[in-house]
Amino acid sequence: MVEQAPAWAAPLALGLLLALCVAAATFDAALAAGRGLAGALRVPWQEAARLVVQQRRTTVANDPLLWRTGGVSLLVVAALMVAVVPWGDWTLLDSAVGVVWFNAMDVLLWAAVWITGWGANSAWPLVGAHRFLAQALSYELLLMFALISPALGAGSLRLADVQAEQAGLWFVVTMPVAFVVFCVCVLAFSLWGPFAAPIGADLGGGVLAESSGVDRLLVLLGRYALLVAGAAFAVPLFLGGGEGPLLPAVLWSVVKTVLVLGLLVACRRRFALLRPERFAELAWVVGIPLVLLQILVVSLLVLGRS
Amino acid sequence: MVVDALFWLLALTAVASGFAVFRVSSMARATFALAVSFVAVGAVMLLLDLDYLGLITVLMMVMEMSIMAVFMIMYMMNPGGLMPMSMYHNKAGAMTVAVGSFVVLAAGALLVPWPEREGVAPADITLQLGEGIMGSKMLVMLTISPVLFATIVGSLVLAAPRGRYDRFGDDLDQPASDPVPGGLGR
Amino acid sequence: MESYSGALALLLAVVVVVLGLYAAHLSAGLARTPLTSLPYNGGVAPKEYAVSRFHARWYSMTMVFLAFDIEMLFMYPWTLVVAQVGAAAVVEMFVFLVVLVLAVVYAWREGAFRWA
Amino acid sequence: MALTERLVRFAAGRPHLLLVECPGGTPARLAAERHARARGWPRADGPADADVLAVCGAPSTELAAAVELTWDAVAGPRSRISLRGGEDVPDALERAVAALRDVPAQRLDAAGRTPPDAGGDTGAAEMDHGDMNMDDPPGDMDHAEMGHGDMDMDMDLPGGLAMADRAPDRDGLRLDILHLQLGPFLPAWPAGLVVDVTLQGDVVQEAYAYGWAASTASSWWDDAAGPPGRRAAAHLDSAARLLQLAGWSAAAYTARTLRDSVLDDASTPGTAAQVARLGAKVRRSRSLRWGLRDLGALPAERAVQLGISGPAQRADGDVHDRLLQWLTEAWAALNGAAGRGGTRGEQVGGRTASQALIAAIPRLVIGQELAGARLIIASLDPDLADRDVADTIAKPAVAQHG
Repeated sequence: MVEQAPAWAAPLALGLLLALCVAAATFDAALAAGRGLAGALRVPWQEAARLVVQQRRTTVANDPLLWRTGGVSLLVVAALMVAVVPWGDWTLLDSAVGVVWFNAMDVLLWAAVWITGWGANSAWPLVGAHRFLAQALSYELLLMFALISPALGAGSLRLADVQAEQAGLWFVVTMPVAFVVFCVCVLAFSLWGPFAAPIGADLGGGVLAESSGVDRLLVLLGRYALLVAGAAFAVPLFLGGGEGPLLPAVLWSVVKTVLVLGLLVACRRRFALLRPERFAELAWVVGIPLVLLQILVVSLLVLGRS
Repeated sequence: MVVDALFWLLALTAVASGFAVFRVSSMARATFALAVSFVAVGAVMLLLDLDYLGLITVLMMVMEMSIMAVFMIMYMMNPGGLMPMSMYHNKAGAMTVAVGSFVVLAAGALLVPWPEREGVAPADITLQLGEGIMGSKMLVMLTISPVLFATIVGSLVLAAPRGRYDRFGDDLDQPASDPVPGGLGR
Repeated sequence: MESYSGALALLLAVVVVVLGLYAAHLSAGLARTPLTSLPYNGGVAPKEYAVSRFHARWYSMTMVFLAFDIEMLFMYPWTLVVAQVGAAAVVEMFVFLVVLVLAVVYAWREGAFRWA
Repeated sequence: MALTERLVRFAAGRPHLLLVECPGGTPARLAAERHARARGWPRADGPADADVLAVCGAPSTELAAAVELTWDAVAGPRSRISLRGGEDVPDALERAVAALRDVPAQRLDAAGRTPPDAGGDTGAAEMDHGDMNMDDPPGDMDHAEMGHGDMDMDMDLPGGLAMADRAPDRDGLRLDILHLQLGPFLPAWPAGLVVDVTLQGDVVQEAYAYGWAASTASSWWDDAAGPPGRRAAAHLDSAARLLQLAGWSAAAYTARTLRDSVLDDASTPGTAAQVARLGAKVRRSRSLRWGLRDLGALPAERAVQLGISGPAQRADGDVHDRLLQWLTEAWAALNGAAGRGGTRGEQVGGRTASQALIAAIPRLVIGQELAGARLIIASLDPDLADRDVADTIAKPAVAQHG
């Protein structure tokens, strides 16, 4: 059964989060331009070194309080999301409403990304910030319904129960739509791949257009951390948590997280940008009825079982 | 001990950032100061073991404040607070009402003898909430859905810049014409 | 409350990492003071501050969202009792949802999800 | 400070390159992109992300000022190179890296930089603006109606910028407008083009498009003396830039690689097949089609009216159609089809093809969302490196939406 880990395990969890960030960045570099894994190993470290050394930038009449708070928040939010994830039999926060916790943390990103774009007092980041809110208005309900499906299947909002319920049959089998929608929403709140519109090249870098140095590093690191957090959360929700043969449960959790993470990272090379003014209609008119059907199917399964 | 310290920290944050709403010039700062205040209140609820209500408070309020920021930035002049400005309307009256109600509420909290708890708290408050919604309060919940429907329709009727007749023409049988194309074709 | 100690420790650890990165920048960075620049606009100085009244064209979407979103307050507790209450709970929630989806369809016809 | 030294050396192995192209700088840009790709250097979207600023081609006086402003926005360590032709590029890139690694010089550079408008009176913003206090005079105007034209604040604020003014909106409100100049230097932007836009929110209300600088050279793409594959390469280049803006960096990368191999030797048999494969891949991508469909629609007869010829007219459709048209025509050119006119079209009624494209920009971007406007401009991709183009382009009148 899942137990609450002692507080000293927190640095370990954070270390795992950061290590997976580096792995994701390395994988992304390896996919870019086919330079192979060997050439890619250095890339994340070179980027980090470059941004630590680089001079920071400010703009005239900016709002440093909001700007810097927003930039730091992405990483903080990702870490707080990871807090409720059960790694095999251990979790830092065994909350009875872990699913809602994840949802509340992801909503903090609305504010975080918006104030990052607003704080620079520059036109392109400001437009990027508003694009993110438009994107968030489109994906948030989808994410909520995707989170509710496994909770409904397990009859519990506690991740440990959701994970335990899947012994034998993973929820990804009975809730494929919810799983796909969840992954899409993770991409969306991580500003990754097809959902990178708020920081897109068409806006000259958007929210990030005026940031350099450590400030930029924290936002970029935060994006990877959010991808990792999303991937880690998908494992207890849909992929049976630590269940698996031979290896200890905690390792299975990590392995599954890495696989989902690789899938998410690879999306960046595969798809063009889904611009928010297009995504809105798709999400509301096609996406929401689709996930609601998924929830209906799950509730019928639950009724049939009880 | 730690819980006490956290409570006071969060309580002071809630009050101070609530007050900051009226002290800052920037609409963005004012909006998110209010959001911080609500997050602190939500965290206090977590301290009281009201996990679901605390998290829902954080979730809803941050969402709502982000949307409010959009509207504040859209309609208020000088939203960046580049020029110093005062957020007060009718300062003397507002102060009287605010301080007065604070004193009354605080006095109530401190002076009224608190009742003893009868019975025990339920094991899972969220479950109890669900039972309430699906049981005795079912009628309330079912009333809310037409209210929300009316809210959506009403707000669009009042506020949508272009309605369906603007988009499809008088007969509603032409393809829609919108300045910026959307995701589901014309 | 006891249960939040791990999450608080994690929060503390993240703050340490963030402060550590800034400290690394202060000690190993090229310059301690940031560069002050005009907002970059493609090679010309901007004429105005960007932080002005920003007319978001999708504001009607926010209203649909806010109304729809209230329903989530009920849906999380609902998941816990479906098995126990049975078919009535499912029917009730889906009546609720279908009404909202009808409102969304109306909003779609009105063009609420476009940059009008 | 040995740590700084080591970090800088390590990071200098992969500097971010910001290319700014002046009209006539096409060969320099192509060479820079090619060498940067071979070294695995990423491209910067803007100066905040850049380490090396590479100025391709010879800037005119106006463009030189824009280069300076861009250079001022690059945080240190930074280095700047000027590329005139293709030959000097490898040496210049080596010099750029050497400059980045020179920590003492970079420190000196960083310490000596002054904020913009340092002499400006930044304290004056604290003056008493009693009339912004919202409760007096009571009730005779609401907030949205409160003007600030009488406050003469233009000089009071830090940075010497003004507060935004207001203008009527397309749905009857009066909200702030923001004047933004797109160009001359943006990622994947036609060299020397400038589009002045008036934004309300993120929607373009008004637009003027014009060329900023005349090149003394003729268009490199249309140079008849060039190698045979040049027409195909020009279309692949345009397609790569549009794909980059559309957020599909992998396809943009392929298009650039193919462009360079076409320029090396257009007669290599495999190349045409690879271009066909890229075309098929782009055509199949649903996410791309879904994102670009209906954007910037330009039916053929409308294009003819506007004097547009070339791929933009033959595509007879939206941004997505124009992208596919480039890829189709690139493939055709590699298979020996002799295209009509230049890469952008022919001269019609005294206007060159690129002039007609520039003149069409305001009509197509007004009413569009800002990023959509960027895509539309990229899908027209006028070439200003033509001595006939830049001199003669005046500010066209504002096109009305509708």
